[in-house]
Amino acid sequence: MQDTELLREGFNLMLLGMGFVFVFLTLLVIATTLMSLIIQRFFKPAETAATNLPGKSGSAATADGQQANIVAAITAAIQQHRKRR
Amino acid sequence: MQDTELLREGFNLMLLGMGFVFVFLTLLVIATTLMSLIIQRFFKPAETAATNLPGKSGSAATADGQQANIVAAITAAIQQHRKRR
Amino acid sequence: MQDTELLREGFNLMLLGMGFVFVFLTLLVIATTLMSLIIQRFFKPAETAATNLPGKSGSAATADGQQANIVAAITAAIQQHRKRR
Amino acid sequence: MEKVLMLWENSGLYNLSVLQLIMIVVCLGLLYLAIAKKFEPLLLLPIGFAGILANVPEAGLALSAMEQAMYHFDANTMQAVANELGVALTATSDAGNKAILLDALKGVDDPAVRAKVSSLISAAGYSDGFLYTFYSLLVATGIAPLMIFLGVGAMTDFGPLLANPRTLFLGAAAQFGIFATVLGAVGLTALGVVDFSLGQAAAIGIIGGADGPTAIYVSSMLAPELLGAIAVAAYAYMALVPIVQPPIMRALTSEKERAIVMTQLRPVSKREKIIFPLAVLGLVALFLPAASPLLGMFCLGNLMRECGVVERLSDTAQNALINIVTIFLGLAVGSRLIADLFLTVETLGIMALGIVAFAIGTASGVIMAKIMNRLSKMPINPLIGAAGVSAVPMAARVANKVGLEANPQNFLLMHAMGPNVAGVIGSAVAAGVMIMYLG
Amino acid sequence: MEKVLMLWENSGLYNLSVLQLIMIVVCLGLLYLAIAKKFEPLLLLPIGFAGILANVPEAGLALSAMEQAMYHFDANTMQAVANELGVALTATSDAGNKAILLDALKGVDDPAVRAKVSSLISAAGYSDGFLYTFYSLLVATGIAPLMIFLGVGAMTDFGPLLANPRTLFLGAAAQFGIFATVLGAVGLTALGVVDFSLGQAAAIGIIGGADGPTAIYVSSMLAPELLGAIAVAAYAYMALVPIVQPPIMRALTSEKERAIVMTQLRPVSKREKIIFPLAVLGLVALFLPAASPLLGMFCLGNLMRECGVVERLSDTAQNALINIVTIFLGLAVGSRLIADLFLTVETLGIMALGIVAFAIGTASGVIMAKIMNRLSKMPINPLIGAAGVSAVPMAARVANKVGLEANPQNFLLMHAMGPNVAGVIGSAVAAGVMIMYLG
Amino acid sequence: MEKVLMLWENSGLYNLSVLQLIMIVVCLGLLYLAIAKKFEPLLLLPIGFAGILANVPEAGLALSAMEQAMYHFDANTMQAVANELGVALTATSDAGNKAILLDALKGVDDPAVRAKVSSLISAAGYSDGFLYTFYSLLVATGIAPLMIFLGVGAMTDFGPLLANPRTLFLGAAAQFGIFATVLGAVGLTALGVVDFSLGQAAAIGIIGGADGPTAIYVSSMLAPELLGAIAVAAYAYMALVPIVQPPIMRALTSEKERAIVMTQLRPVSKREKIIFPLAVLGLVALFLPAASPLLGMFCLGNLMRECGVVERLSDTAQNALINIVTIFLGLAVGSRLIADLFLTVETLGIMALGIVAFAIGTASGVIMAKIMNRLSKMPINPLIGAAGVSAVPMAARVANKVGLEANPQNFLLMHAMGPNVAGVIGSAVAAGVMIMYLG
Ligand code: NA
Ligand code: NA
Ligand code: NA
Repeated sequence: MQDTELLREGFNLMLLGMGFVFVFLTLLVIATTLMSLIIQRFFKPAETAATNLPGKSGSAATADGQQANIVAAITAAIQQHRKRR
Repeated sequence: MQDTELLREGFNLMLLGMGFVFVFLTLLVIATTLMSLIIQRFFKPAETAATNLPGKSGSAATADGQQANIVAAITAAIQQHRKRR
Repeated sequence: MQDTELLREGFNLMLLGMGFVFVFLTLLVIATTLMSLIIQRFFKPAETAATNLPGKSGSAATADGQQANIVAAITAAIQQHRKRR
Repeated sequence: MEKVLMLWENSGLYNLSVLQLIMIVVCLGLLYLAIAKKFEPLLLLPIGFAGILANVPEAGLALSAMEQAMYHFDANTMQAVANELGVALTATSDAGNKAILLDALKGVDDPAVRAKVSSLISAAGYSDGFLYTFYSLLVATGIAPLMIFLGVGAMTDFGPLLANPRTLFLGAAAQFGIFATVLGAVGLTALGVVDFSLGQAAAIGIIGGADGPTAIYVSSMLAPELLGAIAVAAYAYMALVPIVQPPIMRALTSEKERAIVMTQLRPVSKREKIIFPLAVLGLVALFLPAASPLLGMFCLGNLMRECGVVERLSDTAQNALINIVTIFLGLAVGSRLIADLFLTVETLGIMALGIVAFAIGTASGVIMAKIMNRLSKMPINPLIGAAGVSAVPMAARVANKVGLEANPQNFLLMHAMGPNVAGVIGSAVAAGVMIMYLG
Repeated sequence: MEKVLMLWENSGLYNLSVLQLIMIVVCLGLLYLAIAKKFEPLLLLPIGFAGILANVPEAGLALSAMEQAMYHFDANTMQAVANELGVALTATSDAGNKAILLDALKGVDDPAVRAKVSSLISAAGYSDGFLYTFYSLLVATGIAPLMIFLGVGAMTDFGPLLANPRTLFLGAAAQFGIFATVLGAVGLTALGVVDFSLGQAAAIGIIGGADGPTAIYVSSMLAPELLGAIAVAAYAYMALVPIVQPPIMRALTSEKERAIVMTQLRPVSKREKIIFPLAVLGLVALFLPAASPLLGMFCLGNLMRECGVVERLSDTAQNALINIVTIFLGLAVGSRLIADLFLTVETLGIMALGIVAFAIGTASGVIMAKIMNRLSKMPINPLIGAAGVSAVPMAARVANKVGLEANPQNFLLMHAMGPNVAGVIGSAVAAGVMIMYLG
Repeated sequence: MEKVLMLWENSGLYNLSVLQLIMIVVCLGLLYLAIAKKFEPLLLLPIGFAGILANVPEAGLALSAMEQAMYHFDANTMQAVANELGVALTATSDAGNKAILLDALKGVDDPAVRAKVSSLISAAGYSDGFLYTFYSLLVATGIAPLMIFLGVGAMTDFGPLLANPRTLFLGAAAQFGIFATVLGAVGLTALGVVDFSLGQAAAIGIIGGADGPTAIYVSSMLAPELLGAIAVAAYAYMALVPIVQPPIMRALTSEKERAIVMTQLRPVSKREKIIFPLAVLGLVALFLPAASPLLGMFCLGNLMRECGVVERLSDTAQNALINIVTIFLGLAVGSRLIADLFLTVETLGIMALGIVAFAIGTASGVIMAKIMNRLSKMPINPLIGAAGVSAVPMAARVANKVGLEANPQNFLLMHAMGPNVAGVIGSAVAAGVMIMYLG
């Protein structure tokens, strides 16, 4: 491939690529927005989920939860005990 | 393969298959019963194991056990505490 | 291969092998000792790590640690409770 | 610019066929069942997802290099292949020429020619799709189903079965669903409705075994072209057990029979639990070597579970290993949901026959339990016969639930676990007979 | 004794070339960065370690059987290979004859001849090094990066993105770094500094996507000979994000802009989170089938995470599976740090272009955010635009940190997570375009 | 019906040979040792189980497609193979013709002929057994032992060794067991008792290294036909360490020597622990490239453990990965317990030589410790020399226990861990020398 040809190809790839990335993500914005609108209108908002930090694995969360449970159990036991005294 | 031939083959397979399944599982019933009799007669029943639910993985069991331990520990601690009062 | 030839080869392998094992591990003793000397001289000994038993996986250690934490938490809670009485 | 045009001509929308669209809708349906209805989600979710991927136009993720070359049918490449095969592309359409080539390829028995054709295809830039790779490495070799069986074995407790070994007969009887369905499939062929070979009929019948990995294993050996439909049917119907079984169970039993209370199970010693998998292995080795891969891995898993000295291996087999294999197995099986393979009259036949197989299996189990109840002094509640189809532990739970309706103090769950796990052994034995007879 | 001599002549010290020594030092540098500076240690540690192994003299761990035979150039074996290839070894040096053979090998299109040569090489006792085996099984097939993407998908929370979908534009804009770098690489070639093909330029550009597995996947397809350098550049620069980005971010924004407070994100329902990966998959299937392996696996992982019915699969994808694949991927990628492949002017070019790509990507994201801030009523802090390069979650944390400097009460982390994960999708789309255009 | 007859003629009972029955009993013995006696159950359990599977008559689970075809010796298929190979089946018995074919197959050097033969075999319906597949993918390539070494490295703490580097000499001395056994094997051959090649002698000697994966790795390279027996001997004798070692230790030491109290080990810094695996790697790279796969993976595992920045990889290497590989490795190794390969005089020789190797290794370690005790000012309890054979951590525990008998306040465990892990390095170095000398 000659240099000018290569340069033109590179330029084409840039135009095409950035164009496509924008078109695709624009479609995704539209699709997502529509989807959210439909869901928010037609389904009850009962089951909203908290926004978790990514990268936090399920098992870690479980472990934390377990520890929290334990702490809660201890606290409750102690408090109940105090009341009864 | 002609249709009648195919039908006959299917029928053969059914007879042979069900026959074999029954023969095999009958042998297994006999083998299992014998094995249990021998073991129950010649070995002490000390090491009987509780019948666990299948599908319950070892780790889950461990986790449950751990939690149970904790609850037991807390309960014991509290009760001991009460007595001393 | 003739028997005497085979025997000589076996003998050669023994000499060469044991020789090499000793040379190699001697080099490793020297390298290790030097390395330790340099590190002990030029770096603060702040970050010494306890010598763990091999074969003890990290996760097991964590589990133990967690259990220890729980026991500690319970003990502390109970003791605190006693004091307040 | 012609490059933008190329982008458009390579896009999915431009190339989407109606059949692919239908398959994508079908797969979305599977995902819906898996997620919203909790239909065996561990497998139906990856299967459904991979099914969508397999039908992404132009991507060819589920096709081999050769199939992709055939799909694109580039004139020069195909002419070179035809020259190598020594045939002329005389048809007027690509489809006609494709048929000529496929025909010639089937007839090739010189591996040098096959290697040359592969080389041409590869030089033209085609390579196996990644889902195809998973399929050929993990399912076509049988490795993934065997690993699943290892894990299932490690999760299975044979205690209830050992406490009452007669329940093995219930697990045997329920396999009648398998063989009756084989006869049904053969009958439909004789009637001209569909066209199943005996191997295909056997693979369809195994759906009645209510055991996913067994069905996948058998159909990868006897009817790989039907694997997608058979796996989907097997898992979907396993999920439907709570709907399919109760009416049959009620129809075949009286209220009084359903209320039968069974004697409590004796405790089973560790030693018995350790020897049992070895006994099964021994019988398999002596009488049905063809079932030894499936039942061998199952028994190994169970031995690891019960022996108490390899807990870390048992844990891994039940967790990391089975989960990893499940993901790959789901993707591989889903890759067989290609429109061409799935959207056929045969698939409808498979779906119809599969549900019949479940129903007959359930009925056979119940009837066998009634017979045993007559012959034996120890009472047997006929409902637990229905658990003999396997579908562990769903079928046992169904038996328990229907039993509680008749007698709210009568917990059948443990009693039903015996025939339930017996059904796993039973269908593996049936699979072995079929493979030996037809393989 | 001549045996001791043999031991010495086969030792590493005797055979160590200067280039190998340099590579070992470079790899020790990578290990230092990984361990002491915590530069993406999960990958740079195995990569650096495997890089050392790949440069152990005589061991040939990263070479194929053929490459090892070429390296040792045993006269008899090579003469037999030459006979098979029908060329004469007329050069006076081994190097010259090696060139003759390599040339002849490239020209072979008869697989029988290739099989014969392999057979000769194998009979002479050469076999693939184990790192080469890992590379060819896991990276050349694309399987390892796809499995990593599955795990990354299972770790990704699209909540912040769904709460503010416009941030997808920031993820799009930041991909300008990729394409500008392609142009840069092509430009350097036109200037005669280096010699990159368009495929190589594209693979280099993808470094700007700040996404390790995407970079490895693309370069395994378009420029496998550069894979080592590209992977090292991608991971090293991802680790450098906290140093590279802030000056650019500060230069392009005013203090006031950096202090902009964004409106709090609305809570996102589980249903939206489940449908989103399917929507992405649908758009990919319709418009860019070439990106469907990468984004397919990503979306499957995310669906497993969010659907709530396959937690054990999701857990495995995020832990055991991704960890195992990471170890193997690191070893396989590190095997491409062979001195001959790495110590070239091209590697310097790649390193230089890579950092430029990151800088341009960051700038584009920030500028896009400033534009959106003008056009929209809802305020957008331009700093979150920098997170559009991906490098999850580092770039989002950087945006948060720089934002806190301007306004200590302004936590941008959650707002920056939107463009951050959008950048992952954006670079996968860019990868798909490049593969389709050049593949 | 002839079909029932076929079922019977294909059953295991009909085809069971006496040799297979003996092997099954031997494997049941291995399972007994693993479960009841806790003899290295993690490997002996899957090995023993796979050994049973490998000897299931007719199933051919441990045979390649070719071996299965040879076993069944179907007249038409074999005639076609003979034609392709250009030989005449002139023998009067199948066994004789089999020998003719095997001979001709060995002589083939044209891969096209091999491909043709494979194609004929495959067309006749034979395919590789699944245990054979595991063996060829995981053991013949060396991948499984290397992955085990990665995990073992991640489980090894070099702290005690670093606190007292001189104990490396003990790990060196104990390898004398390896080389003395090589000489023994060669001697037995010279006496005409058995017939071992030098490669086989080396593979047998490595049993004395008391390191399962090293033994499997070396014998897969130098003597694959002996792998089953060697692996069984290595693991069985490792389990016997508490019985084999104490008498030798007591015989070679006085009560006073056994009571020697060693000075407490200094704490070792994290930095030393991080650099140590790199130092080992460096020396291996410089002086013994042939050992770089084994020691490379070992050092990588250890570096992952100690560096503190890749804990998730280290955890996976120590748990999910090593467990999965152990299951597959056990199955693959067990597949070599085929009756034909195992029930030979050679196996008896291996068993006898293996125990001698352990004994000599133990004695050499103890004697070396006594010598060092003379030469050095710091006291060394000679018992810890016995730990130099590796068998981690069993041998160290034995040293501790025997030491406590002489002095109940003297805990040698930590002191013995130094030579114990040194023995792992030592036998890997010995393995490297052997592979380089003979490979
Ligand atoms: Na079943
Ligand atoms: Na990106
Ligand atoms: Na050793």
